[in-house]
Amino acid sequence: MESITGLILAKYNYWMYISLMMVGLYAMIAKNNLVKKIIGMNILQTAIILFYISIGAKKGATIPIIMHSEGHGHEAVHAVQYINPLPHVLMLTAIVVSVATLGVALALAIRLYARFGTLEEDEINDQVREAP
Amino acid sequence: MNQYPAFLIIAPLLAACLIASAAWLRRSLCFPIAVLGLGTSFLSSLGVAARVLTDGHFQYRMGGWAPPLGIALEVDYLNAPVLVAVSGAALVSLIATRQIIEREQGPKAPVFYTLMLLAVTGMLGMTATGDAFNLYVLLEISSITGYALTASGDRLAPLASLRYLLLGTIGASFYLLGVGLLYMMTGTLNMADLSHLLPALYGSDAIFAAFLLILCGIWLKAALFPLHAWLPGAYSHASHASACLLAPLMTKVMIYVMLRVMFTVFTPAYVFEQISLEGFVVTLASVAVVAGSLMALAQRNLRRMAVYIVVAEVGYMVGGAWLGNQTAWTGAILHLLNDVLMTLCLFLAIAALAGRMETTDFKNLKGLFSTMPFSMGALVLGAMSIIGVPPACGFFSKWFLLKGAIEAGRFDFLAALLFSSLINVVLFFRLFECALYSGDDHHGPGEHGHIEIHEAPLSLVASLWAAAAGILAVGFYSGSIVNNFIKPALM
Amino acid sequence: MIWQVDLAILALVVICAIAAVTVRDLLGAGILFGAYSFMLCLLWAAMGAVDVAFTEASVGAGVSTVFFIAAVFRTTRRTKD
Amino acid sequence: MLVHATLDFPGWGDPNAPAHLHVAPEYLEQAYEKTATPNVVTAVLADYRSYDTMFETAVVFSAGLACFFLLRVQSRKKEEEEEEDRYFRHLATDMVIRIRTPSMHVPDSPYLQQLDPYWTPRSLIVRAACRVLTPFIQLFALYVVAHGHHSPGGGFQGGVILGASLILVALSHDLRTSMKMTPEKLMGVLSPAGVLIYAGVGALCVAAGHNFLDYGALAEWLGTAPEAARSLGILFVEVGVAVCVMATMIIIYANLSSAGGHKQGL
Amino acid sequence: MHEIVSIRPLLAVIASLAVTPILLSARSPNVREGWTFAAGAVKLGIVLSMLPAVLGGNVFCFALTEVIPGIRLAFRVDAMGMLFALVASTLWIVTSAYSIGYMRGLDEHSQTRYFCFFAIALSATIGAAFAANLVTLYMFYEILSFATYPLVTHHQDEEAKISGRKYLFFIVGGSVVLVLPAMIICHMKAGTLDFAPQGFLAGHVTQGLATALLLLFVFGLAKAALMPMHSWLPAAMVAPTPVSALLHAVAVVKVGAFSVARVLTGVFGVDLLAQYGLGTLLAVLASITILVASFIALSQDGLKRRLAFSTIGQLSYILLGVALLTPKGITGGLVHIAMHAFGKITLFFCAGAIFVAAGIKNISEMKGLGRRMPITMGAFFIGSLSVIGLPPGGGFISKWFLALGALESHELAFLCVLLFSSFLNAAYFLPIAYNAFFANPPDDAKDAGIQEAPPWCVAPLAFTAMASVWLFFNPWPFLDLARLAAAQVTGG
Repeated sequence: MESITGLILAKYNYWMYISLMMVGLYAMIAKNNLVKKIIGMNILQTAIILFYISIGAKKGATIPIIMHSEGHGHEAVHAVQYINPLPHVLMLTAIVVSVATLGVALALAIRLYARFGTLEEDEINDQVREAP
Repeated sequence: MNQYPAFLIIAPLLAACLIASAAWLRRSLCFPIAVLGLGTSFLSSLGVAARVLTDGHFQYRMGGWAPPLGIALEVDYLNAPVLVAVSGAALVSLIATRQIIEREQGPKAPVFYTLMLLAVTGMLGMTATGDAFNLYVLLEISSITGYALTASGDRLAPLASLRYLLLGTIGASFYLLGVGLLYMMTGTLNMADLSHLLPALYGSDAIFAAFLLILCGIWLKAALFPLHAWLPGAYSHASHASACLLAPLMTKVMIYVMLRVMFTVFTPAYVFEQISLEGFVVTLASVAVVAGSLMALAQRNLRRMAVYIVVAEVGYMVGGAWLGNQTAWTGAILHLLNDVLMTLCLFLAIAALAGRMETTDFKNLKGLFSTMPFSMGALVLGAMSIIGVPPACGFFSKWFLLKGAIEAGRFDFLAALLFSSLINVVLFFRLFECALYSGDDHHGPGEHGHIEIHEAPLSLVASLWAAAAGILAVGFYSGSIVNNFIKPALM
Repeated sequence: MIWQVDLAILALVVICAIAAVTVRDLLGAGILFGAYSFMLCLLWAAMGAVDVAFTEASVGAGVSTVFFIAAVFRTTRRTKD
Repeated sequence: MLVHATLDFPGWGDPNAPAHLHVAPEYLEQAYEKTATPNVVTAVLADYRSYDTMFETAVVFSAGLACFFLLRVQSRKKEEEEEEDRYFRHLATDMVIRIRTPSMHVPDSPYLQQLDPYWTPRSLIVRAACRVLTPFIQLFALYVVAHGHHSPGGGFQGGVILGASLILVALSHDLRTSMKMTPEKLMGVLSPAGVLIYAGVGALCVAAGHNFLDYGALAEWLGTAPEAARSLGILFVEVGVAVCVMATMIIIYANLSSAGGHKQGL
Repeated sequence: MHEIVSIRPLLAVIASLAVTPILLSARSPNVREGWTFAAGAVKLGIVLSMLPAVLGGNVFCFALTEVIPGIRLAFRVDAMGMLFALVASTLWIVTSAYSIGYMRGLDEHSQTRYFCFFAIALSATIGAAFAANLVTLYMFYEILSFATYPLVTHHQDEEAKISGRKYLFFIVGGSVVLVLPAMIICHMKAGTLDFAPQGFLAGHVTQGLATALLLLFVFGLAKAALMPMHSWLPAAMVAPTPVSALLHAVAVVKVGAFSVARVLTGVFGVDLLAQYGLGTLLAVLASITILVASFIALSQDGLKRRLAFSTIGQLSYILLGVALLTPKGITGGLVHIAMHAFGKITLFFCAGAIFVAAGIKNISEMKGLGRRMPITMGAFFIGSLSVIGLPPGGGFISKWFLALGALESHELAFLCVLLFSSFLNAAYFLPIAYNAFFANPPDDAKDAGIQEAPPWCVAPLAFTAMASVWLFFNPWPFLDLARLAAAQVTGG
């Protein structure tokens, strides 16, 4: 019991990202409304961002901006003092990608609404079936 | 210093930006800039391939940083021919579809060119890069532009495109998650570096999960049955111009990525010895081939038929890659190159036909051999290649695939391939039967009846024949391609 | 960093996510999505990823939400689920 | 499967996890020396992995383009044929006129202001506050761009904030007002121009005989040490990113909120 | 035996292919047909120019690109290929002339298409004759299948469509599903696919595998129409008669038979077949086909259908000859390619001429026709003699050698099959000629006088009939070529 609690506590970020991913996937697959699906998609993407940031986290370290002063800027930098910057870099890119995808998805949703007058997938499907 | 790899990828990007700016100033400049960009890219890819032939594998360090710190383009025997095929096919399809774009898009044509170029940039970048995360970014570029391109089409195109977007994003997210797992376990994103670090971790569940996630993501994007749900809608409702660009390239580049992941990131030693998925995947591929063929058979429209042929072809390549012997890998890689040409030829021909009639339903195709002999001639060559008739290139890759299947003892895959070839014969000859006969049933207009030839625009027909000639040329020289590129790549 | 706060934010994140996908009003869903993004931003700031937090604040909580609202305004708030 | 795999993960926040031991320390320990940029995230983003970032910018660009492509309705004729009510307010008297048929002459005088059909009187306070705030936000955004080397931030964040400030104008006034401030044409040119700046800096490096995006190559021309040149190179590309992102955000917003018509927004 | 590297085989193959663009763009029928003749003459000239050297035991070689590592597209002109190429290119010219008469006589549609695919089909035939390895052979075999499809379905009616489907199903299906895997297995086992005079499989396969491969090949090469893969052939008789004549008496079916002969000798090798007793197996299959086809032919009333079943039987003579595995038998089989071609093409020409002139398709309506069309029916008689194997028809020579071969291999059963089937042949051919000359015509056609088909039709059939007779007296060069080929493959 102790070990399981420990396991849960030690990796709770990872459990969270999995549950967020599941929420996102559920919304994308089970929801009928297109905007809901898009929200689900974004939640899925942010879950992965959460995962990456969790990789980068380091106990007892500080943000990855090197302390320096003009006079003596060349003392050795110890990596252990700073949080891993690479996942942050990657996730900046991923956030940008997600907002770009969001923009395109919403644009498509608006187009569909203009054409079908609804955002519910089943209603659109019905219309398609009636007038192919 | 050899800057070809940089030009290869940057040229279409720069051209895309220039077009987007020029669109507001002088519209007539857009098309020449686009051709220039892709032309430069194509020439650079030839340069890259030539260098690979003489020097073998080489690296281009972006920003001058050595990997794994920086990002490097890695060009080797495997991706050099893919680069040539992708940039060449993109150039051909751009030139071919100009009229279609100008007619359908009107004032938005420059935007369309820009999107096309960006999509090609993404695909070329994916092919050339040596960094797993960079691949994701480029994948997203080609996907986002791909969504926009597929959305321009008939009434249902936006719906198909939104579905494509949702599924595509799931695929890309899976890939990203897989790469994240790999990074967590190894601390690097560089493919070559990963392959050095991974053997120590082969027993790990996390690595296995990463492999599965990456594979699932790629398969979603490559439309391997049963993950193909987005493809038929997206490619059959999209504008012909976008279908001509995306259908030949997108799935093929994803198959290339799969090969890269299997061979470079995870070595065959891991894929085939540590985990034993090949039995399952080859079965899946066989099912994909059969299902794709059968669904193609059920269609009454040329375009939808072609779309399902693409699904079946993905099964060919995935199966070949997973059969797990040299011959089958050779077949898969060769088929990748051939399929770019075959699909290009097929979709260009469809675009040419569709330009002259309302739909590509079979019943509308009557008498086409008389009215559009050149387009149909090229379509026949493409069909021969897809069926697998020598000297068209499709035969030779099928040869290796079949041989690989026999070597691996996978007779189900062998049977699936043969079955699909047979179905392809039926598919295309059903089509030719329609197209051969003019509307009236018996003894047509006789020797003296005059039939007006009503061909597609010259640029389209010329490009179509360029693709058809490519099919023959690759067929005749497939031995050299195998000897000079594919064999060293598999060493 | 204080793990209780961390955990509380995480819980809020999940709650916001579930709420955003279940609420029967698209405008509300958009706003809840904004809240979700903001919580994530706090979380990342807490994890030391300041750059990411900054970006998430401006993109996720700011621009994305505006995009959602704009889109919902242009279409409909109605949803069946 | 994911849950199972998680058991195999290194513990959360473990400094000895492999992710922290391979490449990351090199970034941390060398970034400042080699690029004179204390914010390691910025250094990695815009220098070590600048190739990634260039394509990230291209992603933004293509998203803007895609929205424009999907939504923008350009044929003006069609718009006018639609039977649609248009409202105008006479500024002096606050009287509202409704014009229905498209054939009718559309008044174009300084005394009349076009209104949205869903127009509701807007709060003066909000309007004024926004007007006052906007320049400060923009100033802050510029600071974020320029100071990305030292503090969190950089081209992307700055660009988003710049874009957001203009979106704020559109929200508090109406879309027409903001479109006057940021004409579509300008944004349409700026968005690719941002990518061009980025790729252009890279191409300059090639012209100087180094690899693409190797800012060290610019040292000779700038007359500085390679480290400082790298730092400056980062600044240049950050500006490119900011320009592109700002323009794109506005394009996407304008198209989303007006469903492509650019006539009336939120 | 010298190997002479020369581009001539390639030129011979592409001679007719090269004129297709001209044919397509030709404005007037005369120009189009002029070019057809020109190409035919050039092709025949090239083939003839290689004849002396081949008769001298030399071999012409030409290799194109490497298509699969270790396998090139290559041509190799040896005695066997030369024999077949000579037959095909000679008869092409004759058939072209006949086609002109037939097509113009009936004012058929789409003649340009017809001549184009005709030319392509001939290129493929010559290519198959000169193929140096299995892949090249397969390539031309497939091209021939596709090029003949539009010819078979030329009439474009429902019947033609159904026949076309059947044709493709058997021929392409057989080659894709059966031959292709067989080829791949051969390549895996032996590492090569180049035809060797005495086969290359020896020592690489077990008896079971060899048997399986043999069956895959002989049934897969469905153009040879070995039962039960024969049913496309009668169906394909819906084609215009010149097509049936050239393609289904000469090019297509002979490519099938030739390919089987080539595979038996060049891939398996006579010794291997003898060692595993596969020759007997094939001979039994061929004998069954011969007898069954002959019986079916007896019951057919449609002239072309009767000819079709006759063809099925005659093709199996060729296979039987090769399957006997003795020099005489192989000689007989190969010579039969030539002899049967001349005889059968005469018969088809006659059938076409009868249709053009009198509009008759069925045998029962042909009573007394000989009085109206004496030349045609005379030629028909000679052709029948040749196919039956009676002197003075050229077919006698081949039957003679086949019989000798059967004796040589001490298989009297096959000799009996030969003799009995010849009797059946006589039974289904001679009554036609007898009725045409000696039976009373139906009343309405009694005093019609002489009504021959157009000269373009009659001249070719007269020519081939005379050639059949001439071949009896002077079977050079076919017999020499066949003997040489038989000597090469049996190592004698």
